[in-house]
Amino acid sequence: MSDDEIKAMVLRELGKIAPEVESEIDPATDLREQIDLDSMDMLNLMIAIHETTGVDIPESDYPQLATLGGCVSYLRTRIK
Amino acid sequence: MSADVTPPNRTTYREAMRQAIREALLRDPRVFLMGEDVGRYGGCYAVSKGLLEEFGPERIRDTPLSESAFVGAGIGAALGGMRPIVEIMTVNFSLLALDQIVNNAATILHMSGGQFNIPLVIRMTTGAGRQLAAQHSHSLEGWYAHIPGIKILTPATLEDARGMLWTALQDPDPVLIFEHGTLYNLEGELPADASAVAIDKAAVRRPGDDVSLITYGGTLGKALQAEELSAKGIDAEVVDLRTLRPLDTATILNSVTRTHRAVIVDEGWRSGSISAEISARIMEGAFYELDAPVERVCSAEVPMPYAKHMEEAALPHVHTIVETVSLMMGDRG
Amino acid sequence: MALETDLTQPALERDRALARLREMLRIRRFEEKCAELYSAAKIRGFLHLYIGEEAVAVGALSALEADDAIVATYREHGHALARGVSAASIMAEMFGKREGCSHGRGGSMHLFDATARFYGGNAIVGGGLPLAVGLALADKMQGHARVTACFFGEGAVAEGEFHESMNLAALWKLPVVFFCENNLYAMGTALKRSESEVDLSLKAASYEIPAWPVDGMDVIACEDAARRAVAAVRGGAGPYFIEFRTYRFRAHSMYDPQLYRSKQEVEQWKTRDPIATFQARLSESALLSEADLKAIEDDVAQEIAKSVEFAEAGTLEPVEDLTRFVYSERTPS
Amino acid sequence: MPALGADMEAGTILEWLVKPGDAVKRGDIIAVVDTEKATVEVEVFDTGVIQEIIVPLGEKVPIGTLLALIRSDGEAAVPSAPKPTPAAAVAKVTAAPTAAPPAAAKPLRPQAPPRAERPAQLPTPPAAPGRLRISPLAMRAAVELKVDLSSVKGTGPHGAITRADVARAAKAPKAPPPVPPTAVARAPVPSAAAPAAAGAPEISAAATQRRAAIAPEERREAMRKVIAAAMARSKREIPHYYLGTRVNMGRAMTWLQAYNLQRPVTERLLYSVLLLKATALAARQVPEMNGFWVDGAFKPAGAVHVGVAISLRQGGLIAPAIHDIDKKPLDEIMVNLRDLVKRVRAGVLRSSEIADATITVTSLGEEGVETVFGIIYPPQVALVGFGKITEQVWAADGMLGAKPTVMATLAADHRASDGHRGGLFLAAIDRILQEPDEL
Repeated sequence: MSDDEIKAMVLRELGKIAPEVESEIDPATDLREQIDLDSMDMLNLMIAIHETTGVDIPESDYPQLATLGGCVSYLRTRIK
Repeated sequence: MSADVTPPNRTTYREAMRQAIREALLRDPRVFLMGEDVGRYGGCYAVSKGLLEEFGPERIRDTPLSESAFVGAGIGAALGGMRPIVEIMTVNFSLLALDQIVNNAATILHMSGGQFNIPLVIRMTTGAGRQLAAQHSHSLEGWYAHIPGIKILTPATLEDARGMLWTALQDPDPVLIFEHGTLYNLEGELPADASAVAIDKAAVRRPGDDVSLITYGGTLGKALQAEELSAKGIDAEVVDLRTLRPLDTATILNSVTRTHRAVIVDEGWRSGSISAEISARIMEGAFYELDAPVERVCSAEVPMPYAKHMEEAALPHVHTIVETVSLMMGDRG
Repeated sequence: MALETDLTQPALERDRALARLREMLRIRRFEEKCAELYSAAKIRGFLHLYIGEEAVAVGALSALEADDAIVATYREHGHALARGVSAASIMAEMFGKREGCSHGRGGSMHLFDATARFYGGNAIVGGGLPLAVGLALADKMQGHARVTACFFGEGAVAEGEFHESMNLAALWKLPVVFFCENNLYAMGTALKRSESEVDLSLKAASYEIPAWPVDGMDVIACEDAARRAVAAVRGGAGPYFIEFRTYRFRAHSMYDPQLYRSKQEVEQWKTRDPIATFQARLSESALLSEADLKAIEDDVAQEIAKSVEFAEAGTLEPVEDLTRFVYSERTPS
Repeated sequence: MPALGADMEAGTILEWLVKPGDAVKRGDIIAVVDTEKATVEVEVFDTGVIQEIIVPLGEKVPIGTLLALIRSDGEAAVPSAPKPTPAAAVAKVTAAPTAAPPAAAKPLRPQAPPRAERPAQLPTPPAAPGRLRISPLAMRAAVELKVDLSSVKGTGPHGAITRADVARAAKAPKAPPPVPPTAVARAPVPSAAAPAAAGAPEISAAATQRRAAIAPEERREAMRKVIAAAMARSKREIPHYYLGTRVNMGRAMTWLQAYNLQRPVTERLLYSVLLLKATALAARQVPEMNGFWVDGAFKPAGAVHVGVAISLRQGGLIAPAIHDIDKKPLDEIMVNLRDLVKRVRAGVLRSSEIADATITVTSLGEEGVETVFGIIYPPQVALVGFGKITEQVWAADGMLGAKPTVMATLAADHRASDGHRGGLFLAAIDRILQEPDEL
């Protein structure tokens, strides 16, 4: 999957979790602050990514996926 | 009129009413005052003192004790192009002129299909509180407010005593002004240039959120004195009706819609009184806003006794108002 | 007090005589038509017919000027017709039509006409007297040389308003003339069974008011007496009082069984029918020919028929207007 | 039959004074009639010859009935009786038999007075927005029949809810399970009628679609009102007392990490699940924290349904309940919680979930707040608050160390419990969290 495809996938999942958010997502800022996600939302995001890409993300890696950019770079190497 | 506001001067309700009559006599030659002892005696409540000397017997006319005749003559003179002010000494004697007021004054415009209107003002003293016993202590303005074709005013403040008469005299239809006997000595400030006021709206004398105290005339003072209420944390809104016909239903409903509670204070006897009418209109217009049934504080249904303590017991009082409101608000600790 | 009749009167001049006959016949035929229409349920409510008393209305009204004022009673068709209120507008009023002289709001007992200064019938016995006093008071205070004529039946002398009004009019020397139509019965009560003193002129005299009885079945006597009184009153002599002794040939109102008087008495008075006697007198003095009479009768019959057509064609007031005329829609002149 | 008086409707002939063949003229009296009030003579208004007497003696007939016929002078007798012409008491017969009788106007049947429409309704000021227009009687019925008023459509004046509306709602078959009216204040989101499937129900398309139909601001505004009403009522009626204690979360967090390590992301737990379970177990130990204050008395709840305060991103807060947390394993609680949050944020909730929480937990830890003193949701009697987990210096067994801790607070209804029992309750939560594997 190309970077853009990964980004699109993450944004689609984020859209399901926080449908109310319309504004552009800045890839560099922490998602929690940007669109007011709580731990339940983050967990759901992780689960959604796992279910769509098969990648299992250990709890210790959660901080690397705190931003959109982080997600893309984390998944780039793990998606088969 | 000087640019700055003319300084208010100390005056009384009686003096304000006399000024109103005097101003009307000066401004309109068609105006004249007619009634028992309004001239030489200076008026049973001294409202017209000095007017005979200033305006002469043609325009300040003492009448024989013939209420039906001189009230009827007032109606006829109004039909004939004059602007009479007829003074009936008290509401108690107005019963003798009830036929003229109800069957002529209130009805001729209608019976004539709109041809003849009757620009007449009738003033009379009303109410109890001075140990005059049953025949001299009636409060029957509520009766008169039952009759379509006339308007009923109950001035309770100095501004209204000073300002209602001129507006009433401009009205093409008969206007009855009831002055509560205990108000004549009411003192207060009144700007020297005080003048005509509107006569078709009620006035919120004290805004509040918890209960609407609706009253008029002689009992307005008592409603405003209910300080214990604020002491108990009850914020009472006091509505001065000023006119019993037409009744300013909009202001009443607006107040009750905000406070959701209403206590009506009326010196009349409770059965078939103006307070009964107001309660019915609140039920019809603000039923779903009510948090408690409407309460009424009225005179005991008894001819007014002579003895002071008995008369006190019969009349609505500040403490009866406070008890009624407190009960209605439930225990507020 | 001798009955004033005009037997010694020199030959009447013809026009005046025919005019009076015509007026009386107009009233008589109009009232007969009303009886018929009442039976046919076209006219409802109460209907008090004037048949038998025509001479009083025609005589007295002839003595008044155009801008004098008239206050009458519920037996008022004759006075209204003689005063110039159109037969059509009166008939339409009794049909409850909007084109009626009181817009359909008054009916037979409350005919009003501002242009004719006809201040109505009044269904309250004695209710009109104070009004007349007031109208006269207004004229006096505004310096109008106008007279107010106040008609009432002998029944009114038992009301307080009669005594109060007579006293007030005399006390203030007001330009009002009291025309009392004594037809011997107040509804079902004969005068002698209701008054201690049956000589009504004496009652008036007790208020220092010039008063005398007149034969109410003689139109010329009625007119002359009225002219004398009206002239004096217009001259500022204060109120006058005339007692017209007359009789009504029909019931007090449509269909009372007249148990209070005998048929003989009615027949006896019919021999003095004011129209028949006057007609005979004119014929004797060759003032009235058969042709004159026929012309008058045809002319009157046509006016009456047209008035019924006008009433039948009249329109009903829309119900939406129900609340009109309770208070004025225009400010008074 | 002539109208012989204002209040007369009918009359009876007492006497005929004429007979067929008699000549009469206008004004003659031809009969005597009884009108219940009086006996009155009847006059005739035409001139001619009496041809026929129609109404016999003693018969009572209404006004306008034809009584007799007169033939005008010089006219031939008319064999057949003409059509009754009620106009005049006695009809005039014209010469030509074929000619219609004189155009007699229909007698004025006493018309029913034209119905003046009701005087204009008193201007009813519009109900304050959000205020429910319901009669006191209907409100009482709603309480008795446990009807959820938010779904009842009023048929009374100005759309007010009447008792009949409530009764109908109570009987309606698939009506959502009854919700005590007080819940009205807490059901901000239009409750879904989704079938209460046991497992995590998929969000039905209809529910989502219905949610979208209601404009978001309208929904938010309605929610804000309901929350305001509930909070105001709580503050006005419930005498709150507050307690707080700092809980060592060291053991619990370590246990959680180990637990999550062994599970795929879909089965991992959030620490709030531990807090919910601990609260539920503590509530079983101090029952006066778990129930309702109704009609002036405390009613202990049979089960422990913990209301979980879930905030919405665009503002607003709902505290739906997860049922029987005290009896459920942690993973089931987690599944319930995930599903609940998803449905809250999709605006789709079963009304039962909203209404019957027996105690509520609010944890604002995520928002970086250390301590939260909440407002109890009436008619519950307790609210437990957890702040964020912070590293704190902790002394235990004489040793100093850094430990993750959380401020646990209790807001309780002093009518139902006292500070002493509140203290025991918080201590129980603390003690339970020290044995995470017991959860």
